[in-house]
Amino acid sequence: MFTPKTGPELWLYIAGALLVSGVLVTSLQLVPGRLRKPLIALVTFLAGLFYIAEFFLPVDPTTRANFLTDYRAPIAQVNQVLLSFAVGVGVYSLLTLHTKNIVRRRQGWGFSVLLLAAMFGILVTGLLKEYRPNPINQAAFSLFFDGGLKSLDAAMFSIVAFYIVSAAYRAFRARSVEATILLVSASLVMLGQVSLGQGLTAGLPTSGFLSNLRVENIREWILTRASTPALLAVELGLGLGALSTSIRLWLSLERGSYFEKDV
Amino acid sequence: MDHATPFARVFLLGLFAVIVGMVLWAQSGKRFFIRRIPGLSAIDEAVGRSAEMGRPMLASFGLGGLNAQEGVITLQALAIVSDVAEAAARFGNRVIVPVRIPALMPVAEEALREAYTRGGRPEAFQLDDLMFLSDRQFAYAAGVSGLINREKVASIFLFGTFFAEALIIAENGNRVGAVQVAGTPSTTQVPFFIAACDYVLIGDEFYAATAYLTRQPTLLGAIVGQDIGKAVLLFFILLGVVLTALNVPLVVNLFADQAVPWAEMLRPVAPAAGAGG
Amino acid sequence: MGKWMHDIDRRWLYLLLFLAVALPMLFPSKGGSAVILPETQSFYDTVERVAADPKRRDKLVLLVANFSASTATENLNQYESAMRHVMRHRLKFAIVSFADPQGRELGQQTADKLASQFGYQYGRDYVNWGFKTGDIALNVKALARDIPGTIGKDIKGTPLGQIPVMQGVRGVDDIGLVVETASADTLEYWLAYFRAAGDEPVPLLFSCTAVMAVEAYPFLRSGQIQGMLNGLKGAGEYETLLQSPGFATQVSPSLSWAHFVILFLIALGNLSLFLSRRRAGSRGGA
Amino acid sequence: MPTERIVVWIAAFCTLGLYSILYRENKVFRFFEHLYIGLGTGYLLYLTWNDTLKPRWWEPMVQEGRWWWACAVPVGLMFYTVYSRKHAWMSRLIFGLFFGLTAGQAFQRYAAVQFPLIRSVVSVPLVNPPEATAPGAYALSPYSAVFNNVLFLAIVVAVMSYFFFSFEQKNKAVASVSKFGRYVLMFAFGAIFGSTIMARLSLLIGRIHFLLHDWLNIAP
Repeated sequence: MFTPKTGPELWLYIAGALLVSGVLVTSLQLVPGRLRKPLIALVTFLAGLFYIAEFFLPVDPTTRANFLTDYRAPIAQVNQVLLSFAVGVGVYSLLTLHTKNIVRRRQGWGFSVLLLAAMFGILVTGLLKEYRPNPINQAAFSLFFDGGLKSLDAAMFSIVAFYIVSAAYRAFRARSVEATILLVSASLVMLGQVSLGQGLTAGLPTSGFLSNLRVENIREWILTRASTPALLAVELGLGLGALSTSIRLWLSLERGSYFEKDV
Repeated sequence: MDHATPFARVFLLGLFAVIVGMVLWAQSGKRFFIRRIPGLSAIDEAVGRSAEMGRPMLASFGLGGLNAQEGVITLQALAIVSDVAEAAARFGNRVIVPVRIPALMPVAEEALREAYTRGGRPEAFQLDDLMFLSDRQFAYAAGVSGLINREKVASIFLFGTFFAEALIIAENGNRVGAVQVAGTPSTTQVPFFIAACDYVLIGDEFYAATAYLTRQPTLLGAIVGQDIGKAVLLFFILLGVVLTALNVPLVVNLFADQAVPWAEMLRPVAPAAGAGG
Repeated sequence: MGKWMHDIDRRWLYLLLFLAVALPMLFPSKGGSAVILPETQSFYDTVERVAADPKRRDKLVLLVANFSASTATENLNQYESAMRHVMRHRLKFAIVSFADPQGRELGQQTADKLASQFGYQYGRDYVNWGFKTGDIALNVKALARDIPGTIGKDIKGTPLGQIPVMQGVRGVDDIGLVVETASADTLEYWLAYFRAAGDEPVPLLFSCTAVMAVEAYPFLRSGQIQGMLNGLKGAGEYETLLQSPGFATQVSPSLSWAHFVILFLIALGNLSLFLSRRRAGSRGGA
Repeated sequence: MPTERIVVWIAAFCTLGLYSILYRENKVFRFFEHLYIGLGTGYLLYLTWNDTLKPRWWEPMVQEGRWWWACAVPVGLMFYTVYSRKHAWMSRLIFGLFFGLTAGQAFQRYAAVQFPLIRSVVSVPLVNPPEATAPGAYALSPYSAVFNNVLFLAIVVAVMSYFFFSFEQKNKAVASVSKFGRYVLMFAFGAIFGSTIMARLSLLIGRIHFLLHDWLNIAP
């Protein structure tokens, strides 16, 4: 049965699959209230068990795989397709908010019109470019994408450079021991990473004890000897935290608002 | 590591047993202690200030999605944001929650509804304040910056996975004079939060946050389990360093990516082979 | 004076930074000679070593373009130099992106730009696997075992099996080198699910934005990655090693001056703190 | 005017429009902010269809005849049950699936990411460190190599002890180790800050180069 089909037979099968799965999903509503939470927990457990079993179960030494390994790719695909269906939830939220703005003539509703126009503009020209590829459609999409989206991305990202300056100006003052430490290490790293800074100590020998005082070597020392072990230790703690949260999620032991609500 | 080595099986199952064991112990009534985490006591203060000024608050549970790397962080962040929302509901405050990942909208909606109910004001929850902004990192940052400036928010809570946009959001918050509390496992962004926010949670303080805020036995138990895990790691590290000094690579071999036969565990490596490989 | 510096409107700082970047561009000068950092050197050496290794040189090089136009200043210059280096040694390579769809186009543009110069032909010498959506971890994990199955079709819609350069390429053991150019922490996936999944560890090079570099130093030290290009500076050093100066070399003065402006401002801020403390002190306060 | 030129002009206006927030929040910024969010969402829809649903779902189903992919539609629609109070619980079912898939990978992730980190710490040599004999610019005297390695371990231990939560750090020795840990963390954060500055400046350089070279054509 699970073989690819063609022609009218395919459409029949598709319709059948839609119908059967639709009925199955709808009939979930018949599950009585007290069984719903256990059902959700079971689904979570089984989904997690796949990866856990795949990782822990012994493997055939020649293929380095066990009987679950081949299902990695299909599961990745299912995961991806299902997540794509969720995109509509976000778009729906955006659409309702801005349609409301426009309908109720809320302050700044013109911007909502612009937002929706831009959204449909890039979507339509993008699809036209794919399905009716011609220079005009290509160019139209390029105006939205290369002119608009790409440059907006680059501009907003580069704006961080300005903010980093005002943050540094404010934060790097030797007010406390901690602030002083922050200030000193940041300044040394900065000096060591540009040629003008490296020029300051270019006169020092490149080997021997004095070479340690060359700014690029100080920077290297800070990054590899002082900051690396600190970040490594943070990472070791974070790893345990993530593992512990995952275990709680997997076994539905997690508590907190979403997980405690009655369904 | 593609599949577990024999040692990895033992080690990971050990960690699993310790964490689950502590959670179960806590659930059966054992009361565990957890030390004060300074940034977290600031949450109530920040919420209170918002209420005093009569201006809204903004809370983000980060830019992480539901994948293996960020999923658990995002859900943990959502739990913290729910606690913020609960406090906000108690004070009768408005809290704006901009979202980046569409798939998380339903989860966030349910979590916030529940938080307002626990805060005693289910009717105060405004669906319009939970908004999908953009899945694009910097469009999200632009939108949040706009919100911060236009709504003149009085306090900002940033928890979860953050990337370069962290500083854009935090500097705009700083400019409008908002009290800001941040916590993230994204170590690269911590320095910027330190520079622009009033309180910052570092490293796995983030994971301890919900336990500290809610005093839930389950979460407290898990924190104790993690601490035991850290102690075990420290033991292996110290043991390993001493053995390495004696040129016995036992611990390096135990933690190897490919299974090392038991008979070869103690065989010294050739000098200059280096670690990892 | 101290008070003025303390309350300085941040917009003046922004203007100063703008000038520090723009002026050196308008009035170009020769940048100071760059010191080559060891991680850049070993990046270069690793490509050389792979090219000289008879066991590896016929395998495919993966040039992973996990970045978008927004970090092109750093990443695209690194990527272009890496591709140039690979082409110089006539290694076969594949372009692929997991993090951003723009990656496949930027990768293709780079290849189009360099191909004629080195006589590279699409399909025969290189291939563009395109952009693969979805959970990167799952994709990379699947890739280690089954490349044609994970990728499916190339950017032009041809199944991988029908592309000459892909003949015999099944999984991780057919990859000679991975160069990950990234703007986010996507390195971890290669470390976790790819590098050591085969018979021998695959050499892994990381060219990244200067932010990601800090997090990658532990991996460099532990030998999990063999070399690294650190941001625009790393790109400039690599251009020097390859003896083909480009954009990174050209804008090096702007980078230097902007750094100096920031250092100057930090010094100014501390001076204002010092002055205000002294004033407070002379009034008898603490 | 050719398309490329128009694109450059649009891009320049977009850049300057967003930069205007540096002066203060204003109508121009608001215009580009809304444009940006709209474009971002439209592009997301385009990508979702073009890069995921079409090649990974629609084509396998319709062109390759894998009819069972049709089952994804009702399952995917379960996300939308959140809009109905009565059916909202069904969205939890599909989230349960995702939470499970996410959580299940944690063990492999731990082994794959953390084990090498542990190895890199335990293989730090306190005796005869290779750095002492390594050729080249970074060779160290045996004393400084040993010093560096002892410091490396001390930092790892101190920072790890800073992150113990389940006991009060009252003991003086423990308290000072953990204080040292916090100082070292600040040092590391300073290093990240300094290093990141270069990355952000690079992007600004790229943008300003675009404005001066591609748009105004006054810089080489």
